[in-house]
Amino acid sequence: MSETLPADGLLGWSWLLIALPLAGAAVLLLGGRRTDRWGHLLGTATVAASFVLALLCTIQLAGQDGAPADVELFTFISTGELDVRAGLLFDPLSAVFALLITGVGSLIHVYSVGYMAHDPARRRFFAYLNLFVAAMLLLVLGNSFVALYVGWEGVGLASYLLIAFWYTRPAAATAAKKAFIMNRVGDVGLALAIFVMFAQLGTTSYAGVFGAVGTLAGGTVTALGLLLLLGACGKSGQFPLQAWLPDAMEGPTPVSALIHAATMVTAGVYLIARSAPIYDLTETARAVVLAIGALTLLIGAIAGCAYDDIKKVLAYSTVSQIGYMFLAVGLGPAGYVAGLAHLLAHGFFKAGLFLGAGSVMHAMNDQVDMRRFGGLWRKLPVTFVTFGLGYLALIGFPFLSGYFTKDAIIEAALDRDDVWGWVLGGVAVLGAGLTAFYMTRLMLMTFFGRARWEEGVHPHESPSVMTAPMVVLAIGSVGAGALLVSVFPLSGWLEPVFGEPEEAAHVVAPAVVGLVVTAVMLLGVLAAWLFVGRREVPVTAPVRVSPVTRAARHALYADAVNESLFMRPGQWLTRALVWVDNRGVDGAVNGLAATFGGSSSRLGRAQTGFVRSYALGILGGAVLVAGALLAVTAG
Amino acid sequence: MFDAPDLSFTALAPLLFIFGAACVGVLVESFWPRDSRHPVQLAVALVGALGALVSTLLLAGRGEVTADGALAVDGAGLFLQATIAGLGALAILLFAERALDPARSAFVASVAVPAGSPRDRELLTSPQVQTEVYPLATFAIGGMMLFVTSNDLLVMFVALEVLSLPLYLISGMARRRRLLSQEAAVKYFLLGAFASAFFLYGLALVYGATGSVRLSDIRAASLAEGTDVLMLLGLALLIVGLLFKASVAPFHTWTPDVYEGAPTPVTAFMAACTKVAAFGAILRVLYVAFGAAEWTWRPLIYGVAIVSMVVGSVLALTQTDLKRMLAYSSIAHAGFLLTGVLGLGADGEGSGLAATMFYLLVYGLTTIGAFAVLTLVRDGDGEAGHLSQWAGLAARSPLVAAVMTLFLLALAGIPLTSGFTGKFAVFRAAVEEGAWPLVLVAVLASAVAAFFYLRVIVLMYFSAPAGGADGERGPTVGVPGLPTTVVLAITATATLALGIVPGSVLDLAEQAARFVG
Amino acid sequence: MSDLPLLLLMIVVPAVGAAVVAALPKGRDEVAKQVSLGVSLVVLLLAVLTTVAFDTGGERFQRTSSWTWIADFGVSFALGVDGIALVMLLLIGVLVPVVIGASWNDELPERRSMTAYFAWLLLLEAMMVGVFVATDVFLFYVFFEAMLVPMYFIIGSFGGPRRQYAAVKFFLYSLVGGLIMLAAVIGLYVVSASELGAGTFAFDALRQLEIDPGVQKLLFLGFFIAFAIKAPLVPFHTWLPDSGSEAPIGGSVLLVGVLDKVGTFGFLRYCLPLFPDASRYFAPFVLVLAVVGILYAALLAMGQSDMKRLVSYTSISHFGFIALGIFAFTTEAATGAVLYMVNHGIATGLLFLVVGMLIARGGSRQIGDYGGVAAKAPLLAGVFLIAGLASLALPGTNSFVSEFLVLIGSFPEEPVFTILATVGIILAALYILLMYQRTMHGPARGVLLQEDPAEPAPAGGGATATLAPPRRSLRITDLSRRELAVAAPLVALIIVFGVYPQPLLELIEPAVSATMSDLGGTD
Amino acid sequence: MTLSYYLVLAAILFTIGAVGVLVRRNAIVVFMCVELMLNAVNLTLITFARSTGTVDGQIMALFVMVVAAAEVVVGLAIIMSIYRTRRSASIDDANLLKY
Repeated sequence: MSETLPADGLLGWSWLLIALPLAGAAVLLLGGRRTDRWGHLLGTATVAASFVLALLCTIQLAGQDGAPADVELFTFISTGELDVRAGLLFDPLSAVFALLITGVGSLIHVYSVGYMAHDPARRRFFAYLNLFVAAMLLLVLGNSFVALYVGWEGVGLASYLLIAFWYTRPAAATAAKKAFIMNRVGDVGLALAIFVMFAQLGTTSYAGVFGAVGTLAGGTVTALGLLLLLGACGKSGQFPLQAWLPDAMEGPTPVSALIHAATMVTAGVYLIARSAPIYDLTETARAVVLAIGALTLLIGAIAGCAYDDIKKVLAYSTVSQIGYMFLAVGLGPAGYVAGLAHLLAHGFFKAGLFLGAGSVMHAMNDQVDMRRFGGLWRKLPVTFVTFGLGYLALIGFPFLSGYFTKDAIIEAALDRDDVWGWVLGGVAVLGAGLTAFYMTRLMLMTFFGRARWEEGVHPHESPSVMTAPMVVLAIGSVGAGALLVSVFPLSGWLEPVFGEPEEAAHVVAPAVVGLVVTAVMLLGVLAAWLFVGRREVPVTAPVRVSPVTRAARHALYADAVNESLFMRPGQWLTRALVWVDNRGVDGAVNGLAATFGGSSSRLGRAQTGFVRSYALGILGGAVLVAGALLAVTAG
Repeated sequence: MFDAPDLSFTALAPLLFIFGAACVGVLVESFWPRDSRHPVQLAVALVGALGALVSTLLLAGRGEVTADGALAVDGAGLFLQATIAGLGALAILLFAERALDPARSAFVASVAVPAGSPRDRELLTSPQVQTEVYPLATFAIGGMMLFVTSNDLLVMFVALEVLSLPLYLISGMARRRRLLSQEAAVKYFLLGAFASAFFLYGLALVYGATGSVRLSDIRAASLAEGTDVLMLLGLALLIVGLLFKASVAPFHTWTPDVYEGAPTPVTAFMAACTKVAAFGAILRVLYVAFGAAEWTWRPLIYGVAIVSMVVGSVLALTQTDLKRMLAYSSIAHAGFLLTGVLGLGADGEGSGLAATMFYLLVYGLTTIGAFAVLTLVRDGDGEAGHLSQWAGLAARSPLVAAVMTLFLLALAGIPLTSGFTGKFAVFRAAVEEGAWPLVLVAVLASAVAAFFYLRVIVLMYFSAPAGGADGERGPTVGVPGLPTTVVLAITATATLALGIVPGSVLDLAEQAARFVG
Repeated sequence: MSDLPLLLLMIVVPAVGAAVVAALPKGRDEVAKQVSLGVSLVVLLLAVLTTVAFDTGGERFQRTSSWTWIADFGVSFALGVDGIALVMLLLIGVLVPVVIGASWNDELPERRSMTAYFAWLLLLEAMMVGVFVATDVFLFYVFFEAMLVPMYFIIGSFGGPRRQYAAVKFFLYSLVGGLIMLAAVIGLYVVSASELGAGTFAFDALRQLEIDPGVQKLLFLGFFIAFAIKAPLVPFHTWLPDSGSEAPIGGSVLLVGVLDKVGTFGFLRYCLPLFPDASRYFAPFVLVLAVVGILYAALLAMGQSDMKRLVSYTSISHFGFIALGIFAFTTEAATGAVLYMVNHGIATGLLFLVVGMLIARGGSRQIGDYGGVAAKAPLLAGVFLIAGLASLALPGTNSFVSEFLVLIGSFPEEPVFTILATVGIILAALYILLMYQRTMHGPARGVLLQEDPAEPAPAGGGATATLAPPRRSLRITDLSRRELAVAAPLVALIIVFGVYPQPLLELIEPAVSATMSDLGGTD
Repeated sequence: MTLSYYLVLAAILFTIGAVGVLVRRNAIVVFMCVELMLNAVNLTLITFARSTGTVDGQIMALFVMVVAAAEVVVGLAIIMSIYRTRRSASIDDANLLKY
């Protein structure tokens, strides 16, 4: 990567990117009810402002053709060998993310103004949302792994707060806790990675680490890669830490759109892309990334096929799509750009889909069961159209964004030109088919067929404040792919970060890949039509189904495994330890005390009160004393 | 013809003072009109004790052997004499308390009257009060002061009897609970006589082994021809007699019974002064006479100390009567004192002597204070000694509770009280002589001991008042008259002062810590 | 100002204040409160002045002063402050006024006077200051033991239903440790006497000693056990849950916030510099205790149904981190450990306060009696959450910095132990969020469903204390202005030191690296 | 004949006295046993005095007798007082104070 310049001009102010939303959050939280009336507007404004700023910064960056800018802020922790500076690194990679976060973020803020209009706690909602944006920006803009870690847990907190936004619902509270805990598991990996960096290289800044990582032993680098991967899995809901993401849908839908689809969950991909210099050096770690990506891709897709909860289907689709991205970045230099491109595209269409789902729920009194939808296209035209475009983009309909980005990944996989390449490519293609299946199923159950609404439900289109962002995102979903791959190639933009993209000799011609993928996709659509579209959708899910379906409905038993492997033993262990502590450790002490008491009363018996026994005692004592003295002199 | 022994009357002044007062007391007892006798007796006794105290202080720094070698008036002796005299004076003040008991004294008017007889019941309400205790107590003090300065086993024996016999008598003179008091007297007397017989036999054997009972000669003899079985047996029996007086386990059995039965002021007197005297004698015998044979008895004392600490503190745990509890605690403290005794080291140059003397002083003061508080808490028939009756005392009379707490913390050895300074001194002395395992046992024992001191505080402060339910059964806290007030003031002040600024007194003990002869 | 005996004043002022308050006639509670608050604020001011005048580049011990106390024992009344002690002074200075404010109208058990409570608090403050500024081992010991008495009365007289048991347990545990330490102190003195001719307790002189390793081990154990009980490390910990849960909230805060720090402070100030070889010899053993403590106590915390017990167990877990940081023997880790002492005092202090405020409303310590409080008392819930996040060391809160320093500093020396300890941060998230979810989230439960009493008393109103049995207001109100004022400073500190801890680090580091060099440290 | 016989005899007497204290109940008898022990000591003293050819031991014996006399006075007084209360001289009856 090219050497960093001192930040000047606007880049010097890039810390405002974080400061603005943070300030917004602070005002809203501390201001209390006073800010109820205009709070949401402030929240939206701050994010919009940082979007503009991000845009300007990016332009300046483009002006200095992508030479990264380092923004020194202050000394965070400096003691002994350790010296952590709080600083920002504004380079093409972080610029892309900053734009995505602030851009999609602003749109979703706008949407939420409408969506949360009737919620008494709307102010709190926007405060948390701003907090999230700030933390997320810190995550992507920080210039050291510590800064990243701070943002990393910061978004965790925001996600916790937002999932539990309707905390009176036990389900929401539990989901939030689950999300935080499983993220913490990942965080441990990230933390340990940082410790290793300090222990081995004495620094935690990107520049320092990436500069010296070459000097490390292979094993150490692999360890680093795996530890970072653990962190990434936690945050991005990848196997084996994927179970929290679908539950996270308990949060308000805009949250699902912003945090659990567009931005936060892609942080894992950012981490791996950012740590490219490390992964470039460790084949093993990359292989694990690939495996996890492929596996998660399938798990998500399969589970997505079985759920009836519209948001859960989208959630599993997210899991699956991020699997694609992991697969991409796991491929190394060939895949980084493809992965990030997919990430951006996914940011658009998945956010759009969630907003659409939100609009549907809005219309159906927060009903999420697709078996209770149907025939909505007539009632919700705008939602239908925007959602439909997002749908097409996701399943990779030719020349929409998903088509370009997903194919790029599959090509990159095949370009490995070894058996693994074929396997991964195969998995990716299969995944595309499944994606087409479950998304079509979703479309059919929601918008087509007979209306299966509960009585008293009168669907109505959402207000424009909600539909407008959906439209924007729909446009994005349509164009993003083409834009990023051909018109304004991301590869060129990211060149300062990942270096010159070497033109790999294609094993299979892109055109062929495109055709195959499209074919499989159509197959999936057809299957969905055969299974769902043709028949009447029962209002309640059929009970007697094939074991495969049952497994899929239980997300391949991920929760069951977690429970029986960790939760139950943990609870049992805790109960056991409590017993040990009270009976054992404390009991030992009390036992000792009791022993003293007992021996006291027993010894006390010797104090019979009879003069003669006392005299005997004295005589005995005298004999002992004499004996002792003689013994000492004798021995 | 025979030539009179050289007598340095200045060096004897303290003894002359106290014994003189005792004799005067006897005369007063026999000739002074009964109705105004009490104040006079009190005055005589106090003058004797305080005079002795003052004269010892004036003599401070002297070190000479006088009375033809029978007495060693040296620094240690004088310090201990002063301690005994001072504590004795305080105890006598306790004897003189007349405000607390409706019958105007803690002592029965006429001992001869059998307990529970009609006459006895009359006596409870009669104005006449006991006055024989004063000369008796004075004699006891004299005996103790002689005990710690005697440089001759025979004189020591006589002193032992002079201090014991009056104690036997006055332990039986309680006005309340006379049966217990008499029982205490009988037990104390029989066992005391028994023990002193051992001491005497030891004396005889030592005499046989060395041809003399003069401590210096014994030392010389043991240096000359080493230690033979006869001498060791003699030493053993001497030690038995002394440890009995010091109520060191396993010779402690009399202590709880006598302390509980005897009138509380007497208990205070015994607990404080007798300990001082006994340990003074122990130190003198062990180091002046048998210092050369230190290696023979050191392990023994080591073991006895441990036994005493453990037995004392463990047995005290389950006591329900405060006097009895303090009795056991005194046994434990005897153990702590022995660690100081061991701190003298083979050459007797260690800091143990000063430490032990300081400990004796602070322990005596605190103990007298504690027993003085005991006399304040009363119910229908005399003092309310049962723990349960002390529950919630702090709510009823915060001051008394606070003072008692101070004494208890001192006995437990909490810093900023005299008890801690004393413990630190003796433990330091012991460690300096390499007896750290003993000190380890000691600290653990004092941790155990802390529990029962603490329990009293818990009761006084954290518990609901005794008989709060049925109301009238709760004990009353009497308003002390002048004497007890003075005692409490002095002891409490001393306990605090010697905890916070002990420097000067420690210096004094340090300078005084010399044996001659 | 530079020649004012600030340290002495910080001991004398609260002591005198305690005397004054104690002397007040019964029932003059208002006066007592104001006097106490004033005194504690003066102490805070003094602490700040000391900090301002402290020269981070200068001598290790500053503002030193010494008066001969007991000549025969070579004891002197020597005071002095280094960076480590200084930050603890600041902590005391902050926490005591907060505690006084929080206890403003506590509900005391029957027949207990507010004046006595505040007098004990001030006396305790004097003792705590003394412990940290003493530079004479004997003096330190005296304060170390004397400190027990006020806390003993605070727990025993003003605590919960099982206060007697808790108080005695607290006292005996600490006393046993203290007495064993006494033996070691004497041993140290004797060693110094044999080496320097004249025995001394002066810390600076003792640091120079070259003690024979065998002796070192014995003395180390003597000190270590005392501190391990105080700190408390597993398995010497079982007194803390009882004391922490039975003590009145103010007592719990000071107990866990400051008193127990004396243990870890002792490790760093006395065990390491005085007995370097022994410290190295026993380090693995201590590290095992520390890590076991982190995990064991965290799991136990999850199993608690009593909020105050839960918080006590979390503290035990945190003390494991501190011990790990100290015995990893690196400047980073040890600096982190000291910072941890301060941060833990602030974070857990706040947590205890909030829990106490909740209990004052609901009248129950059982988690199961609460639920959905956030809906009724959002501010309370907010503060609760901040305190909780701070104690699970979320980045942005002060605890993160210290925990991060401890772990990253220990890792190079002790990778295995550090990895195990790092797992503890998952458990930390679990126990905090479990408690938070069960009490604050979900539908209204437990006491929130019981109807309010006829006349709504102010939360924990002292007025209701006289009635027997004391009846409490079951109305869950949000934080009062007073409670907000009490919590606000701590919240502010949590955030400020979470974002910009450097000033504290600069205070701490010189003393720590001095300690490490005494140790012949690894850097 | 050698002095050791006297010493042994004295020792035996002392032991008899000590055992007597342990086995007899009557306070007076117990007390007499103590006196016996003292007299055994006297015998020892005189024997040693004889052996060393000095009069010290004999003088000591006189001291002991005087002390013993004083002891008798005090002892009888105490025993008498408790006897008058309890109408029994058995020391096993005096057993209120224990444990």
